[in-house]
Amino acid sequence: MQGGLLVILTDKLFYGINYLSGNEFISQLIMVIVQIMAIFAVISLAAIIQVYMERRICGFIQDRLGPNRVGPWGLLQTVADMIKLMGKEDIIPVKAQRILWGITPMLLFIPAALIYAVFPFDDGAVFVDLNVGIFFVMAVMSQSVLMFLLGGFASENKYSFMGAMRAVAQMLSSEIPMAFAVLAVVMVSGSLKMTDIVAAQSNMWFIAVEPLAFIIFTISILMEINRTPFDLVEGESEIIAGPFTEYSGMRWALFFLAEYANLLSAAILTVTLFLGGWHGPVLPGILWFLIKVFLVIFLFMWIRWTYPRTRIDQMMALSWKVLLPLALFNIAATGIGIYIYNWM
Amino acid sequence: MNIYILYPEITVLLLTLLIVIMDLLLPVQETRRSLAYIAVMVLGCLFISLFYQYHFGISPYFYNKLFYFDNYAIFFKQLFLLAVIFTIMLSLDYADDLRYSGEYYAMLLFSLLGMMVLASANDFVTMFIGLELMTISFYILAAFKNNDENSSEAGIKYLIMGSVATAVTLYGISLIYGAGHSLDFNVLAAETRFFVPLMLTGIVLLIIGMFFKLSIMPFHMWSPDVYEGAPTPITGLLAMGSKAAAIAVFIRILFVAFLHTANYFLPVLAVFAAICMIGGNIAAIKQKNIKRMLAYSSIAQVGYILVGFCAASPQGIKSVLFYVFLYIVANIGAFAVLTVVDKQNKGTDDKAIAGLSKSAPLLAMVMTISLLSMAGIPPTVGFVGKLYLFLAVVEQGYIWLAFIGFIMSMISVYYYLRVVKVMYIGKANNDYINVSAAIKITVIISMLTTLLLGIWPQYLSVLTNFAAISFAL
Amino acid sequence: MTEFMKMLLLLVVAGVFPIMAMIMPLLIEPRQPNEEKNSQYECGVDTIGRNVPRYRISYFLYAIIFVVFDVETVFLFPWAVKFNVMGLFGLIEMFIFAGILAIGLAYAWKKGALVWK
Amino acid sequence: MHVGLTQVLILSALLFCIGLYGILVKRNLFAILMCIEIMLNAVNINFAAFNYFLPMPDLSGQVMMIFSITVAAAEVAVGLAIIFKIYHDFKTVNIDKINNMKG
Amino acid sequence: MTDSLLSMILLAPIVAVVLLLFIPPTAKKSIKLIAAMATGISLLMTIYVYINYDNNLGGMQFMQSIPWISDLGVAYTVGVDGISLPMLFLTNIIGFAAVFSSWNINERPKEFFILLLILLTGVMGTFIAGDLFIFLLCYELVVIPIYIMVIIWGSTKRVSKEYAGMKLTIYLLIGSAFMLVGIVALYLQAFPAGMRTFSIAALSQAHLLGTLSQSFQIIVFLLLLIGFGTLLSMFPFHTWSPDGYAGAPTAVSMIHAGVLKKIGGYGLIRLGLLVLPAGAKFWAPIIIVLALGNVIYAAYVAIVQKDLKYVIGYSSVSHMGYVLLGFAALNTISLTGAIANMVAHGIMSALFFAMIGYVYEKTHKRSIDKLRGLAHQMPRIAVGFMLAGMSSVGLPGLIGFMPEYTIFLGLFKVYPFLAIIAVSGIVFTAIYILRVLQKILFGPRNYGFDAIPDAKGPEMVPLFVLGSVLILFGIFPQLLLGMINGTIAPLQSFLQALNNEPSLLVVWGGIW
Repeated sequence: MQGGLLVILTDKLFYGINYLSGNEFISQLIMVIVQIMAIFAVISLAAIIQVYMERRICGFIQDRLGPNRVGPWGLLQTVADMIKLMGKEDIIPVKAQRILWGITPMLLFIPAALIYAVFPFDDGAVFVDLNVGIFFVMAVMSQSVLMFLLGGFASENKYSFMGAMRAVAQMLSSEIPMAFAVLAVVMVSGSLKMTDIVAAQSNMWFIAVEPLAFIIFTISILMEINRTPFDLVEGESEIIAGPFTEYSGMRWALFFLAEYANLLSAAILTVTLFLGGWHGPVLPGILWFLIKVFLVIFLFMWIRWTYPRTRIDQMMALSWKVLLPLALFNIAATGIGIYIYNWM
Repeated sequence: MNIYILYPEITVLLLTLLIVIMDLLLPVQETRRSLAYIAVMVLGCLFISLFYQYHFGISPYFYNKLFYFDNYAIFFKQLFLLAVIFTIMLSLDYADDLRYSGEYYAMLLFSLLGMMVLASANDFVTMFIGLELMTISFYILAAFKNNDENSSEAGIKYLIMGSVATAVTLYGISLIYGAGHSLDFNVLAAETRFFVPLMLTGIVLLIIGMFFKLSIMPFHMWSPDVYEGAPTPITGLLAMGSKAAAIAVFIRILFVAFLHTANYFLPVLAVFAAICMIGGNIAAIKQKNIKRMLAYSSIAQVGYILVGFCAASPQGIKSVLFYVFLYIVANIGAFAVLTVVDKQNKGTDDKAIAGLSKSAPLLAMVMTISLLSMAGIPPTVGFVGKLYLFLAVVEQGYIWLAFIGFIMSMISVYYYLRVVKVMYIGKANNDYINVSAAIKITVIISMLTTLLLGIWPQYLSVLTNFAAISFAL
Repeated sequence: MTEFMKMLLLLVVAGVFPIMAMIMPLLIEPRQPNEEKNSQYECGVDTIGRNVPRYRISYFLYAIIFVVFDVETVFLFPWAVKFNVMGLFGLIEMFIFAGILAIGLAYAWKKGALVWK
Repeated sequence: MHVGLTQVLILSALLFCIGLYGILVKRNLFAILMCIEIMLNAVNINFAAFNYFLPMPDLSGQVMMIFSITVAAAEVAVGLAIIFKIYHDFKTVNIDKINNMKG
Repeated sequence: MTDSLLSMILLAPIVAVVLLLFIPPTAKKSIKLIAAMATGISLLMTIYVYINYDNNLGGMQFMQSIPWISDLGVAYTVGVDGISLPMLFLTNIIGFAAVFSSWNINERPKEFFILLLILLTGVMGTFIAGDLFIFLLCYELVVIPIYIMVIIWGSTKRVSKEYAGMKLTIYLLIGSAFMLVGIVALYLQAFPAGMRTFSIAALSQAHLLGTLSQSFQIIVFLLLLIGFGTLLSMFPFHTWSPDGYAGAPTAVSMIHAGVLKKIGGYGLIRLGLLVLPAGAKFWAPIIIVLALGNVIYAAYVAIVQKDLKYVIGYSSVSHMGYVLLGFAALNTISLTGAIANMVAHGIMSALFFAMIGYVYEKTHKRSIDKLRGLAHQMPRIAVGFMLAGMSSVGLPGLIGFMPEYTIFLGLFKVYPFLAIIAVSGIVFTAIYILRVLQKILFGPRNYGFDAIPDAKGPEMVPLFVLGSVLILFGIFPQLLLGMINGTIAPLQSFLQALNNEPSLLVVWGGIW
């Protein structure tokens, strides 16, 4: 089978394991576990890199240095932070509803990790190529709002609760434009499978076909993952830290991790849907993919440190009164466009 | 794919959208009567045009026989149109008081759309959509009165019971689907493996769900509260439209999809019919609120209609159609009167209608005739309808059912006449009730139809015969 | 190894991973709880009764609109996938459907459901 | 463990019963609404399972499921709206207290 | 012309109803005039029909038939024979009288006369219908107007008028429910599908075809007996009758006692006997026993009544016993007597109620104890009372004598012992009638009533009309009996054939 670098690597690994174990099922199982481990490694590693990136870029944009003490160019700063978080005391607030409060950070991690299953990292390098891929992604992605709500509710804290409600509001407004933007892509590609969508972009990226959808999608995915300028959920200056107010130590770190996992998946999603996925000249697919993903992450960070936080009513108005009509219009335009294209 | 047979539904849908849009364009303070007039006009034209759609020979169908446009469907569509047209007419004054009168008309039309789909549905998907479109619209309409606790209560009770009924129905359908491997009535009719436990459970659940929707006696507990609390015109539409629509599809389910099992469920239906007739009538006796009384009476009426089911013959179905028609006409009259009374006297209990014969003789007369028609006293059409029903069922050997039916319909006269008594000898609240032209037209049409058809039912009889032979019984 | 099983495995691992992450710090974290530390994070004054603020009705208006629109997408996705095949019929269908959606949106907009009061 | 039609049907039946039980036991309107949702979702599972496990001539089960989801959503939307109205009128969402009409 | 004569008789009140709908309620005089004219026209046409009916020919005459509801086999058929024509005549004459006896109604007269005319239409339609469907239509049409008239214009004495009205209505309707079941079964059984018809003439031939088995006839006849028997105030089902009459306004009492009850007897003969002969034969012994209950028990109760209307109410129950006796003897003579007795009792009880109505209207008293010596102040009313009373006792020369005599004659042939018991009922009748007449009409003058005027003007019309008929038929009974006999006599062989059918007694005997 045709495949990119990653696929060749995995195949080699599989042959090796198969040779050692001699049982196809067991070796498959081991392969799956290895793949899962890889996914988690990617998530964890990406989080560390992103935090570092974020600080450096922030520093750059704000015309200062950023972390530069721990390790060369401050590279180990994030690792140090991790260790610090591990060593922190786990404070359980007395009034909180303990069980709900306790499981929230763990639950939050599940949807964040689950969507990685369907991302095509390289030609053929996809954990599970679901036939409803993009639909699955959207369905699972919106689950995280439940955890926000749960955490905020179980904390028995005003700020948490307000943050949770904001999270819900934000999800309410981001989901629809995002779905409609994705819809346009699906219309063009004719499939919900992520690999098919990427394959459809081998000649032309969808950003060229669907520029409007790209813009709508980008804005609404920013809302979806609570990035500034839509970080109302944890607007520090307003509601402390939103749903995470009562969390500390490792629990808080899990929130943090999930958030950066989401940021990465948002970037991957953007790349997959609009920027041609792993397609690119000369270089192997995986490299192109990484380059694009980090460029998109850079774009997100750039946006973050450029724009101020919106008010909730502004955000709702933007999504319902601007993005949604635009998305509807975009679908109509795409429909006509495809019809004309087919007719010609 | 002959899409033209969808034209009644498409017309209604476009009309609804038009009304929604117009409602948006009108300034907030302005009255929404113009919307009602447009709706009545369009629906009226549609009603007349449907007369030209009756046909001999093969019935046109849409998309894989999921959607029939046979005479039966046309007849029911006309019935629903009639019910909704008159509901709109009698709620003209009423809707002016509502905060969202534009939506009120739109929801009425949505429910109409649901009913019309139901009448044609020949598979469970279509049926489900129609049923829910209608029911959900009714949830909203039942709770429509602003700042009215009873209305809210009616809405939530209807919602909960209706949703449970939906869930039960759906569960039944899903089991039937599993056993019969299809949702299409025609395919299910060809299915012979009816005595799989899965199928039987499904059928039982489905029938229970439908009984909920029809408020057959042991499953009726929601209906009196909902009838009492809902806005009066909506109570009327609930009593006529929603029941008629559920009956329309119930007949199709029983006599198209599950015809093979008819011998097994007909005795059960007969028992339920008897329970309805006895229980409904007896419970109605002690009601003080007339809307509530009509709720129980409508339970009894559904009992009579079920009697027609038991006949399981073209005559039976014909008598059901006939009865449904006359029931709708009678209800139009009764609820038009109640709407006026409710608006004038703020209530629908005995006190509110007392002395109506002095303050509004026309209304008192119409009310009397409508109630008598429901009781089945000549020369109203109710008598002919009951005669048809019981003739059909006695022919199949259910003489005990006819016996109960006749006795109970005579007992029902007791509580209907109680209303008449209050209207004629009670002390009036006000000297003169102003009756708007729309209501006058409505009640006069209802009364004349009731009387004329009672004396000379030939045309309606022919029409219902024509509609009933759509079934291969 | 079906897709389903793979997904399930991922789900399980995703559930286990945070638990592992929670167990690890147990070894090194300090444990000195006290009343002040464990109290709710408020502005210094204890709240009487339950600490849940009232929230706006607007949330629910949005929620209702959201539910409706979100479910519409369920219909739109299958349609979008098969759009290329359906041709003119699909296009007209789309216009009807999107038109009704647009009317719904316009309705909510005009009625003030989209105003954050 | 083998997951076949029977297991899925048992699951859906359990869900259905849980929902029904909830409706009978719960007094909070929101909880009741949720229980109704559970019941409807049980049905959806049934449809999907039948369509998946049995040799069906078409996809009508899945179509039905999609419609059922939609209808459930509409029902919830309407239900929520009515519950607001209830709260506005009665200042409570306890169904036992919503009992103006009797008889 | 002669074809549609009966329809025109039926239509006259309906036209008047439509006219009345458009007349303002305040125009009281015109309302009454229109009602009087409508009933008058009907009456005149009826008299024309009565005179032109060919006794020698017998059977249905003045027939008219129009297809009505094709799929039920209903045709609008009207026609009269020797059984129904006297009834029609009775209806019209009492209707005419009733309008005038209600001349003083000033409370909501428009509605009153509309309902009265509808009532009359219903009764007339019942008698002339040649089709069972039309019969039913008209039969049940009468109940509701009566109810409304009782609750609005009735009087509350011993029982409230609402109670009386409701009791009357429910009794009659429940009775009719039994009857309806019977008729539905009859309709379905008589002819095979496709040939079904509601035509009474056709149904009367059905037993000859053998489609109506004996047991079927027995069951259906029982249902009809309960239905019509209730209307006829047969013994256990009679309690509505005195209460209803007491609560009802004069006109309703007149029509109800005079005409409406007779529908029961008429229906028993027309449907019970002619369509289901075996059933009639089977139940005849039971009917006789119940009829004796009527005659003796009701008369006995009438003796102790204080209220005038109750006396006459029970008296009418008692008289209906004679009709039942005549019916159950099942021979031509007794049947003729039964029909004639219905006419006779109709006329006299209507006259009675009209007179009571006047007395009550003028003195506001109905109690026998409180009234006395009325003959001093109101001789005309006293004449009416006397005519009716003497006729009721069965004085020869008045209408009451011949029919009763004929009934006993017929009954004696079949059940001599029972006939003797029945005759003793006459003694009771004489006791309570004479007691009433003596107490209220005669005796010392009651000066309290001096200021009260006698009946005059339009009020005299009922007295005159009913009284003259009373005397006319009394002196020339052949006018009535001849016509009835013309129809009944041909049934001789039909009734003869019944002797072979088993009756309840025979069956019982078999069991013993």
